[in-house]
Amino acid sequence: MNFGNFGQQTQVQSNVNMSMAEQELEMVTTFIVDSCYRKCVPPKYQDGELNKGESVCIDRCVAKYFEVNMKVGQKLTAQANQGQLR
Amino acid sequence: MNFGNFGQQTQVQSNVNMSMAEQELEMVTTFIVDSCYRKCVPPKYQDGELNKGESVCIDRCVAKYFEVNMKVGQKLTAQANQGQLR
Amino acid sequence: MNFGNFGQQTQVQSNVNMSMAEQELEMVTTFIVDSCYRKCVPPKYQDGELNKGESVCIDRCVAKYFEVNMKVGQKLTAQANQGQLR
Amino acid sequence: MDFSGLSDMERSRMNAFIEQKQMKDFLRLYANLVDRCFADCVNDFTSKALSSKEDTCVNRCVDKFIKHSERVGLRFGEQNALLQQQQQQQMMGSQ
Amino acid sequence: MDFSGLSDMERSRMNAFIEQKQMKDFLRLYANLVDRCFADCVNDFTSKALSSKEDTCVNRCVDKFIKHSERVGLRFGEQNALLQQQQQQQMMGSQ
Amino acid sequence: MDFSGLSDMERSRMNAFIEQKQMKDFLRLYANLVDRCFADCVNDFTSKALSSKEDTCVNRCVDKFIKHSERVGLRFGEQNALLQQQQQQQMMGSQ
Repeated sequence: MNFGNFGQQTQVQSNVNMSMAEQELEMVTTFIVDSCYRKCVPPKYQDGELNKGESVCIDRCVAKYFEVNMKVGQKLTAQANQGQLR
Repeated sequence: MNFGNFGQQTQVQSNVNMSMAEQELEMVTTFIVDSCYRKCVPPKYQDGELNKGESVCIDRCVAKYFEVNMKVGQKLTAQANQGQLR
Repeated sequence: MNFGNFGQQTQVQSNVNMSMAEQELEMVTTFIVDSCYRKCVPPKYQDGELNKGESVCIDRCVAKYFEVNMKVGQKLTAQANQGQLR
Repeated sequence: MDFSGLSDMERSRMNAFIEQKQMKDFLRLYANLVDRCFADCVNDFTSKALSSKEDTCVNRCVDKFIKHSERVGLRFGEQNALLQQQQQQQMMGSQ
Repeated sequence: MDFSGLSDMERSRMNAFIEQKQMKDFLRLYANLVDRCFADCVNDFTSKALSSKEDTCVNRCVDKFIKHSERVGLRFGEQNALLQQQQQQQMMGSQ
Repeated sequence: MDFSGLSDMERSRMNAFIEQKQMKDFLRLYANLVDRCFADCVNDFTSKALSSKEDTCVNRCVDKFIKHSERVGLRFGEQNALLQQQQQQQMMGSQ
């Protein structure tokens, strides 16, 4: 997950950097799986396979989630640099 | 967050007291933000500002959440003192 | 919670075994309480008691949750043994 | 929770863990209780104080949720005891 | 958060904890922000790139959620200060 | 996950962390799987044993959710590799 170089710009120590990366990974992993399942896989279980439509939807969902994550990171970094956010 | 003096009455050690306060803070912080957002801010994003109605709703929501939290704490304490709760 | 002897078969060390059991307990405790409350107790609070219907529903809900948990554990173990799951 | 694969030392560590857990569980119960009863009972934000109707609802919700949690814990323990019994019988049978 | 039962050493530990917490809180805010704004704004999966409509929605959602979080923090602090004041007056009264 | 700002030692710590993480991830997957498939498939509480219909539903749900999780992990890795590539090109360009 990219923080828009948030870490470097605010000069946090490397171990905080680690911990940030670790936690980010954990939260995003759970959130993206749950979110895209809800968006793309309807809870009618005709069989145990992902069909074509579901598979394509998941691919796009991950790409869009990734894009939103980047955007939010850049936005928060920009606001932090302007001192608007504590 | 007030425990209705739960800590003192049950004579738990100070470090458990600490850990309780820490965890309480963490859970309440996340829960109250999420809960009041759901109650007060409809997911139609006409702009990026909190309007008057939303702002007033948030203030009252926090006050009410705080009151419920107090009540529940006092209720649990009362039950614990009566030995109804393990 | 039973892992279908998952721990023994994959020869993980006992401390990992501990940590698995600990985490499993924590997650299942929260999930099963929330899940069966949603399934069995409608949010109309006529009084503070569990009525007969709710009580019976909760008992069956726990039994079924337990059964699903076993099934999923056995299924994951079977897939892990076939090397289908990393 | 199936502890049949654990040694004695592990069992005692597990017991210590379970006691520590109880405080954690209490806090989780507390936070979840507040959140759920707030969600179910408080929906009027024309005032900043709880109405008597909301207050009654919160009281009943707390009572119900605690009784529910206790019942789930009880039944879960029974299911678990039953499971361990079955596994021991299976182990006897296979010897 | 009522810290009135804590000693000075506990208070300083608590302050250190709060600073560490701020980074954690930032990360939780970040992850929750992404998840909520994705849930509220992105519902079209006929393309793999965000539409300009979705992009605008995400921007507004982020702005709103941050302002919301800050307002909640502010009000929560006020409620807490008020509570501590009341408790101190009670303690004075009972002496 | 962008690890480009991390030193070698941090990278190796991160790798150890990722292995430990895999067990945690397995447990989280397991618990989430049970909770989701229970929520989606079990809605009849006139009996305490799973019906064959519920059993079939749970089996399919587990299969689907695992395939889904694997696909998400794959795509997420690809997006991340792409991002790192772009960042390296940017760094090259700015030198």
